[in-house]
Amino acid sequence: MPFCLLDVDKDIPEREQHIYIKDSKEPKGHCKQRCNTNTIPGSMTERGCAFAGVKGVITGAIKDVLHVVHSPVGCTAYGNGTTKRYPTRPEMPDGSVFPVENFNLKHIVGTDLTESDVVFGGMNKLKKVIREASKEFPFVNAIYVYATCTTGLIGDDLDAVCKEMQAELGKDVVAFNAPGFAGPTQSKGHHVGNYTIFEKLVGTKEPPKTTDYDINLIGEYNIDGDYWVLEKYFEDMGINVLSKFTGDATHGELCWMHKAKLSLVRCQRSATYVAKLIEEKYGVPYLKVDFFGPEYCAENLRAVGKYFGKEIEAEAVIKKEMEKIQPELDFYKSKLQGKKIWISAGGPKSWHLSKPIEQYLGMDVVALSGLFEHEDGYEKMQERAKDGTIIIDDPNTLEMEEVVEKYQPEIVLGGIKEKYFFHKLGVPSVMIHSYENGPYIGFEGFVNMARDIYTAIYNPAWKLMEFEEEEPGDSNE
Amino acid sequence: MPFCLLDVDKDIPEREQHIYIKDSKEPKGHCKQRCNTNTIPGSMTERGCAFAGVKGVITGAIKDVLHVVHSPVGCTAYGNGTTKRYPTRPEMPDGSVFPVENFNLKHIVGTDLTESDVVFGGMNKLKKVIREASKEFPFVNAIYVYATCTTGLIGDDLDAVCKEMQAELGKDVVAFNAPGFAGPTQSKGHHVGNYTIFEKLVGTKEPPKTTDYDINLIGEYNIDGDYWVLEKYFEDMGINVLSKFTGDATHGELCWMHKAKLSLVRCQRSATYVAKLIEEKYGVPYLKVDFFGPEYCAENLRAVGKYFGKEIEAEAVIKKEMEKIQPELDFYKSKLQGKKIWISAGGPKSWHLSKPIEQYLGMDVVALSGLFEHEDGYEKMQERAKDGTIIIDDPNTLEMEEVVEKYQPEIVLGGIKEKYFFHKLGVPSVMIHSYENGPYIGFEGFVNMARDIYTAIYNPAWKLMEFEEEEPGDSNE
Amino acid sequence: MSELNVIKKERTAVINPIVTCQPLGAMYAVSGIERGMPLVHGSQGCSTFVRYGFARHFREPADIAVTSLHEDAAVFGGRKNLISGLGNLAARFKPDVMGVVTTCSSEIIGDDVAGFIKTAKVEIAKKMGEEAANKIKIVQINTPSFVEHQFKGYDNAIKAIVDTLAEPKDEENGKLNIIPGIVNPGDIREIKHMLSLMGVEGILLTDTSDPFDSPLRPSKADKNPYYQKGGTPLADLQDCANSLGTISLANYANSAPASLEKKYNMPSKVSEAPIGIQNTDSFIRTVKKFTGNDVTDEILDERGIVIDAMADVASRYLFGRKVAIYGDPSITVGMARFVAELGMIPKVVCTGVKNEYFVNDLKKVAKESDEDIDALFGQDLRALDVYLKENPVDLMIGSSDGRLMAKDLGIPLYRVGYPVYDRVGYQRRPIIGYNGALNLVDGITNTILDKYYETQDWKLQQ
Amino acid sequence: MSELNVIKKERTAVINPIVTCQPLGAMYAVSGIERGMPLVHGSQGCSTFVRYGFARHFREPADIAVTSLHEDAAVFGGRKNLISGLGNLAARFKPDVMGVVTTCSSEIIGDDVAGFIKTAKVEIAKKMGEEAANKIKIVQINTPSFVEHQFKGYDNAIKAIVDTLAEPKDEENGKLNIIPGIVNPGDIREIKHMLSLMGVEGILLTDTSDPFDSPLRPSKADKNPYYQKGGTPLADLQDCANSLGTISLANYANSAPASLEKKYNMPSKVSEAPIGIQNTDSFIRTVKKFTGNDVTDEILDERGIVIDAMADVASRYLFGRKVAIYGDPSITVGMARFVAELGMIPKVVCTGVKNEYFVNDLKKVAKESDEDIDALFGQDLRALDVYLKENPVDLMIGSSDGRLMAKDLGIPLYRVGYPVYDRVGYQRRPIIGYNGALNLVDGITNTILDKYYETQDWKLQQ
Repeated sequence: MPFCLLDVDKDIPEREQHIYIKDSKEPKGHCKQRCNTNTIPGSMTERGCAFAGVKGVITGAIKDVLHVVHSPVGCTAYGNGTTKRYPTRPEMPDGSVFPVENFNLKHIVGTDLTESDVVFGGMNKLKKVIREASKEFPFVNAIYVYATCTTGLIGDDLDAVCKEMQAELGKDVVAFNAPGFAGPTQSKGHHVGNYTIFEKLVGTKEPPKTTDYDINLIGEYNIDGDYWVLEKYFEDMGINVLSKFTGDATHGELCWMHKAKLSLVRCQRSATYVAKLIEEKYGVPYLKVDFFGPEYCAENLRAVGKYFGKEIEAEAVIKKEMEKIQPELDFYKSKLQGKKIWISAGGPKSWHLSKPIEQYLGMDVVALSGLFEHEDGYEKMQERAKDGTIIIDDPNTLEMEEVVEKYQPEIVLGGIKEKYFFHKLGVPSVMIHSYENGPYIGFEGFVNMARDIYTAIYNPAWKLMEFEEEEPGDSNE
Repeated sequence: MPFCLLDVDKDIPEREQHIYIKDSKEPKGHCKQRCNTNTIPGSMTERGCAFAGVKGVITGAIKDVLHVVHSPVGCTAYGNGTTKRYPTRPEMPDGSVFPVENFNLKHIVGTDLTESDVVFGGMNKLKKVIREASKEFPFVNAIYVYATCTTGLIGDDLDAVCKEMQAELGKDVVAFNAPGFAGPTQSKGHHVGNYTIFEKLVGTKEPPKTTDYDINLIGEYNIDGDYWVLEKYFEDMGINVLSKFTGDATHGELCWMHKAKLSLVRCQRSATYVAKLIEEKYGVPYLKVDFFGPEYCAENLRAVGKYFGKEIEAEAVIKKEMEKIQPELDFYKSKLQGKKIWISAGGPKSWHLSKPIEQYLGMDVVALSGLFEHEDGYEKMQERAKDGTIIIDDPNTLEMEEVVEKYQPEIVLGGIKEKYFFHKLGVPSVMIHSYENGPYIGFEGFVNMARDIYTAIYNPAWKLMEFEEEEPGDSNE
Repeated sequence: MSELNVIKKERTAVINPIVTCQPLGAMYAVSGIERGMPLVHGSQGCSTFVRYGFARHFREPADIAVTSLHEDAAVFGGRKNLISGLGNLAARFKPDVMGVVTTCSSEIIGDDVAGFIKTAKVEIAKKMGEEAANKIKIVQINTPSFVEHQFKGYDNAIKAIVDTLAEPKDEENGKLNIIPGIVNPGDIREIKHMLSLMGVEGILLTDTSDPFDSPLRPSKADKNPYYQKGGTPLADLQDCANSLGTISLANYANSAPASLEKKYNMPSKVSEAPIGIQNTDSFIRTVKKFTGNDVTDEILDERGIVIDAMADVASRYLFGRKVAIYGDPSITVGMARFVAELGMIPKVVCTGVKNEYFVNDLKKVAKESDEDIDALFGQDLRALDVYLKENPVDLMIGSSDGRLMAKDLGIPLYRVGYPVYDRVGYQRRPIIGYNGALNLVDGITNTILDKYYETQDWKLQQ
Repeated sequence: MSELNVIKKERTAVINPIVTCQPLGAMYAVSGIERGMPLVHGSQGCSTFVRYGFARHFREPADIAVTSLHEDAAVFGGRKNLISGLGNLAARFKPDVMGVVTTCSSEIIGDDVAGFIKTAKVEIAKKMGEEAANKIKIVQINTPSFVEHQFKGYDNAIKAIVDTLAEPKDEENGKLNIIPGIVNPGDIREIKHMLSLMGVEGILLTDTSDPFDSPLRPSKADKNPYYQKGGTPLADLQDCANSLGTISLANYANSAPASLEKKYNMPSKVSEAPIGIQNTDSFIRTVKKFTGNDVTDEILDERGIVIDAMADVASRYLFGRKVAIYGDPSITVGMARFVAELGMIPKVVCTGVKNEYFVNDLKKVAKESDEDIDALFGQDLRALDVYLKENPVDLMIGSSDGRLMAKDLGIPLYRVGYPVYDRVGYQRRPIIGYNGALNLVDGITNTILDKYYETQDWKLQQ
């Protein structure tokens, strides 16, 4: 029986289907693990909402758009600054410079809905706010407008408002209809983001110039500078990133994604949709890529190189970068060999990272989990796990406590909400959603992650955790 | 009877002669107040030692010399950084730039005398240290060497050592023989500093260029930027400060003081000696000047202007500066009118400031005192005081407590050692030796001082000093 | 001079808000109950954003459950979610108190929360047995997100807790109820410290100090489930009906005191945060008045040490410097009064709320300090940003949400309030009371020295 | 790895010293006695420079008298000065204890200090009456400036105080003697706090916490003459012969413990400053051992809060960063051990003393931390400056005397030790004990964030 009902779940036995223990004797090597379903109420999930999925993950990384959240003040407040760490540079594709650096981290607009808006509808207020916002930040290249629970429930028609305002303001005004309650997780928001951008933006603008080596880099959000790492590799290979979706991107880039020669899909959970749609409509093929860990990174650079006939350049990059990191990799492996790890990312990172962490750091992956991963993702986790590894969809805090007890991970890669909880159990935790001292992607990023894992495990605090009643022998006596 | 025996002095009745209460019915208008005598042991004086007088006051302000203190480590440690605030700029008179900014605040050298040096003498060690120091800071233009109590008592001949080292190193090496126990106060150190500089340095170098309007500015140490204020006025008048003694000065400037057309003596306690000697030997006349307070500042700029036929320029400076400060002066006067003040400077500032503080700030000077002032200074204090003012030579802490009780000053201008003592008695105190937010000289400096007095008196802490058992009427009830 | 110039928002839009919605305040309040568990009746974002925020600020876990409303609830209502949510939480966590926190969704849907809670109680009793079920208290807290802000949510929560749980007895307990407001663990510890110096036992309504700043001691921790240490015990909450009086230290938290006063004839006092000397003095006097206990020399010595620090540094380094203060309506007003006590000028005070107590409290500060104060009222950080571009100040005081603005404006920021996530330890350092004032004197002065004195470093020689 | 590389001074010259001479340590020690008055037998500079230094650091008055030796004393000896100095001080200040602190001059002149004190006692008795005179104790403290440094002076002073004043009784007093070393008021308060959490009463030898951090309360102050509040009462000093044991928290202060051990068969322990977790643990264990009292949960919870902070921030922000530490031989060694506990590398530790305990304590740190440490031994700030130009580090930890050097090197400075005059409040914030460690974690982390994270400010978003 590959499924597992944890002791803490005896009152919510539905959870059994979400928790799988890898057993390679399974006929198909994997097993349909339940996922992407609604969380059981009251079970202390780590999941977020659809609004977080679209604004927090997809659109919040764009440098030159203004976000208008149609909501009571709370959603706007929570949408500000982004919960991830998405830096942007002010440089624009046409060589100009956007007037505010990290604009995406600095400003957000909301309609501040109150009781009477709830009663009488908020569409007029929304229009007014969009006008004001446009006046306040006239230099933005587009305005994105977000539905929330409140406006979803009162039934405001955001598309109609945005259409009207786009005509009035002469710049793109785009509605994202992903109210918080939509879908079981933030993944619904990713989905809405993808479709909206495809339907309303892709194909509507032309790039200032194109080359034969233009790519879309899709699902790369520049968390803590991830994109800037990859950018260097592509530059070295002579490949031009025409459009990012959406890390350090401009609004314009989204509009001319149809002009690339190839799409690369980096985060396959949040962004495959848009790549597929672009392929279907515009014939731009896409590759699913993985740049986490030296081997995947090398493999995928090779694949891209091959596609563009840049095999030599790819090899050169790989060689150069590997040489740089090898000594550090060796050091961290010597320190981390055999240490038990639980990777609890949002989704894909749990399977991106499991092999590289085993291979390059010698660590023992004892548990994997995802917050909003879908079936294909769990298949990959299952495939990549060794026998006995526990794989959990949407783990709740009580389950986490039990897993720590039973599997005794020596480190957990997780989110900030769980981090301090694990600490209280005496287990170090490194933030895998937005990193500690990232970036974590690419060759050097993997070393950064290794270092963060290393420092977390070797933090002397863990050894000093409990007061010793007896003076240690080699002490100051 | 103009002298006064305070209640706290009943056990040390000698103090009566040091404390005078102004009485204009005195035949001569003033009275020979005892001063510049040894402090009574155990009476908690605020005075320092002769070493502090020479290094801390006179020589520590020079930008390009290295100081070697021939002492156990303590004197060297205390001599570091200077107790006053003497900034220097790296610009040199010949247009070059000294390699270290504020060098005078950053480095000091000592011979670190130990028991065996005390027994066998420290002269060889001193030589070794001077050699090392010269090697460590080869760019300095001179090395000044200081006797201290220890070396004074063991009888090391510093002049001999310096003579030898000067020959060996090819740069000026000058001994200052002012061991801590010499003389009743730091004033002895000033004296030694003056004579030594005159005898060993003045007349030994020639300036890179001279003009018809060259002056020596003597006794101006650039406390918190004082000199830089005066420098502007002289520049505006077309007068060239050929040598400072010693604020922001170079060693070279001291050596060519004989080439000025006129010496101005700013601090008349610490530096008149050298001006007199220069006049006697080289015929450079000197003027005693006072730039504290608008009126004295104006008067003395006029006197200098007159000397050089620059009356018009002087008037222009005075007019410009007065216009700038008048509104602020008016404001502070409105706030400080009638407030009782005790001016307890080292010496001259007590008489420099008493009149301007009365005239421009409308304050009531109730007490004056000096730490190391001589007879001529007390004469001036007596002359400038109104009837009933208490004038104290070398006040000790118990006397201070009694004066606070009896004269109820609302502010004391004093030193940092006394400052916090006065605070504990509920009386604000502003540091007059090295200032709070200076400079205090010149027109704008006087406004700075007025502001510091104003903020000290109006610090809301004084009103909040005692807890009120009853809720005030207009409060938050 | 000494005018309060109230500047209201002219925009309809809110840009870079400095308030958030009601539920956060309620989640904060319930987190201060020992084995207390907030259950947010809404979408997952409603709890997750707040847990994220608490984790980031306190660097501690924040256990907040959610009923995970989805499309089906939007159509059919949240009955099933709330009842099963309460049931699951009760069975798995065995909390002492569950606080049901509504949101925009559950309020718009129009769920009969009271009815659902009743049903849930029955089901819990069925499952866990009557006795076990009775030990678990459920507090209904209505916090519609589209009305006011987190401060109102806090006020609603404290009132709901008190109204639901208080159990009057015949005798007074000799204690004092204290409503601390949305403050930091360090502040609550300082309140308790002051009470202990006055020989007074307090009932904190509620006490987040330990839950949001807990020792890392796995060997001693509550496990299966893990609970953070501390919080106000249920027994104390029940006992709050029998106290000598109620003091609210947040000007927005006045409903529970009023309710206690009305029901149990208990004296109460509501003020802005006791930040600075006069506000703390006033708090101490109220404690004395309600308890009859004397003001001890020990506490006055602590006061004297702040006064000493103020005498030593305020006039020398701080006087006349202009300050912009933003955030919480109670803390900002307290801070404004205190910076005036330091001789600084609280040039502009910005809050996101629109309640009159903010204006009234600030008028008093303007009068006392003899300075004109601009009050950005019901405003946002963008308004402050625009204001400061025209009217620069020497120092900003507020949360980390103003950090990038401060950096762009070139104005140093002293961090106060919630959230502070870009530096560490601020949650532990009180700003309340005499010791809080001492921290502020040191922190503000050092910020000024860093920025304005290091350029002329010789000035720092003494 | 884990080698201690001892680098001794090659120069004869001392350049920018980080130690000063013995009398300072003695003046500090006597200042910690209630109504205790140091009388420096030397030139005026000997007391004035120190009073200046104390005023600048503590921002408090420091009452230190001097015998004002001048030329005549150099020739005829300081007899008159010392006898009249003691007489005047006794008559005018009515102190409980006068500590006669010698200097280079009085030692070189060869004054018979013991004899002069005897004579002075007779004269005081004549003047004030036998009874009043007997109440005033005189302690002779020999502190020749040309031998060692202020730490030796402190050690000599504590020993002299104990040897002169201790009065054995038949029964133990159940207390613990604590020699804190030259530390700050905040440190001593933290020591007392820890003892109180352990239910132990301490006799501080001596207690400068109140004298160097006194409330400003004119209405309650001792006047005519004004005395700062607090200090160890004479009765406690006399009672120190009857304690359960003596703990010295400064590795250089070992003479008094040895003397007490020898005379009264009292157990003692001498360690480096209890900075950081292991050193504080060790202190707590010693308290337990000497008193038999249990280690309470309260103190372990405070410990757990530091551990929590370290778990949260050390690996994330501090790990692997190189640190230069300079100053006091006991504090630097404690700091080195603590920064290693934070995962940082105590790359270089610089002190001005030449005592072996410094080297031995550091060897232990090197071994534990598995890092090479360079020990600048018997060195000065210039040596550190030259070293750091070749071997840059990420952080400097030490007194304000390194501030201009740090600025020129572009290395941030976290201020610790004596003196700190260019920022405020450091004298009140402990570095000792668990709460001291907590302050250090916060302070060091914020310094690192300021310098190395603000340039990539998005990293501070969570």
